[in-house]
Amino acid sequence: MSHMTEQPLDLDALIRETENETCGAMVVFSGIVRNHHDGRGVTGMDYSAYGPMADRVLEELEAETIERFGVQECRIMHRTGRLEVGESSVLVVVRSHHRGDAFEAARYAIDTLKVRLPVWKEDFYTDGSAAYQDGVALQARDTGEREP
Amino acid sequence: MSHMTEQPLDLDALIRETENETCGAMVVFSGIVRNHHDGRGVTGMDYSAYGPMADRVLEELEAETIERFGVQECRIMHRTGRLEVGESSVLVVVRSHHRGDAFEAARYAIDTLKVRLPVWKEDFYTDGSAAYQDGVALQARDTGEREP
Amino acid sequence: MLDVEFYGVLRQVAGGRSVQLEGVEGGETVDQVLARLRQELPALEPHLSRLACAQGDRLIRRDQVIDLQQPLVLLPPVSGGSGGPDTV
Amino acid sequence: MLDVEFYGVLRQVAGGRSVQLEGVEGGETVDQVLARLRQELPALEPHLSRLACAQGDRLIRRDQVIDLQQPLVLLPPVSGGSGGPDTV
Repeated sequence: MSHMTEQPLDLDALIRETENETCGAMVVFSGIVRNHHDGRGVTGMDYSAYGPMADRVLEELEAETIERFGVQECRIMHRTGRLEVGESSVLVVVRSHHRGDAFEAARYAIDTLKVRLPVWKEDFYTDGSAAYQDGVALQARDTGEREP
Repeated sequence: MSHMTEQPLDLDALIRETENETCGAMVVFSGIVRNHHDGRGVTGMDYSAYGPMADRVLEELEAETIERFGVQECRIMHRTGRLEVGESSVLVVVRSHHRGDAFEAARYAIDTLKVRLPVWKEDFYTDGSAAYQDGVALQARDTGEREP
Repeated sequence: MLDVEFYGVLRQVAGGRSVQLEGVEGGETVDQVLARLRQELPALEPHLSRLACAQGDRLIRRDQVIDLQQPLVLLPPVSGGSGGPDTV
Repeated sequence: MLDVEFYGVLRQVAGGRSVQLEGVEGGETVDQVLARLRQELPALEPHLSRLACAQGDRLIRRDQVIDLQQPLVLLPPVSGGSGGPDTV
């Protein structure tokens, strides 16, 4: 299963992929390009990724989220390329027996994605300028670094 | 806008209704009929509601959630009638500038719904029997009671 | 005369969706009406402590006076969403 | 010779997607390679403290030895999802 795509994200597809009759709760998080950043008008964004690592990071984050919160399903997809305001850049879908676990797991997945996933975004502003957003220094999962 | 329906819940419709270009985060909660309850196999459920009050409770809960968490959008729909395993009985959609608020608001909305919404469910078990699930005593919003 | 409506498990307990309660007078409180109802339908007894009462689209407290023009609605513990109350 | 690849804002800083670094020898660590790179591209200096390094699909630490067979990838602070790092 892919985790990075240049195509518009398909929530219905992720919902179908994660169907599980034992689960009473589903929580979805969608990160969406908004029309402002730091007080400036935004017309769109370009997301770039370091592909070989990005896919592995999301696959491992899905498995880690399932194990850590005891949830049944976790799927994460992130989009790259040019996105317009209102388009979704990332989707997290979690299913579990209990709703508390589903909320906590989805929150953990998106919070962790933001410090582990090698993705960068360049804002396009309404005044015609563009700039890379600053971010947070990339963090490895404890076990994620190559052994010396 | 209606909040109670006998038709299958339409997540795409709620997502469209809540579109808001200022929002960078959307959180969805879906409550789904699962195939077990208290260790017994479940084949479906029948949801019944006290309609006049249920619609008002959800409308007020949307407004309260928006105000309390400072989020931009909150939509809640609950289904009634006979549902099969895997079908959604309730949807909560929240949109906000920041993801933390969206998660907290969605969690509050579903937690509060479960103590304020006059809805009951009857489980149908794989052995052919049926029983109303016990629940929690209905709570009024502080301001929700008729003045004497 | 007052219409009393039942929801959820109370329909099984009462054996129907509603009853007509004779003899209720203007000025009676919810508590007083429930006391009459307990005599008519003793099977309701174990449910009385955990049920909520409504008229129209609002809950009413036990010490409030009944409006004879609209039904008194008895609402047992609720279970919206999915799963049990502490789960989903 | 070692290929060094840039991502995000580093592409603007370095003026391209990659450079070829001459003279790198077997056994050198990431730190040693970054010191060579700083001499070639002084504009990278303010970014060096906050960037992460990878080879293949794994991050590597500054004290690890470079594999000369694959590019060294320089990854500036990340901003996945939407909004800023503390928001969305």
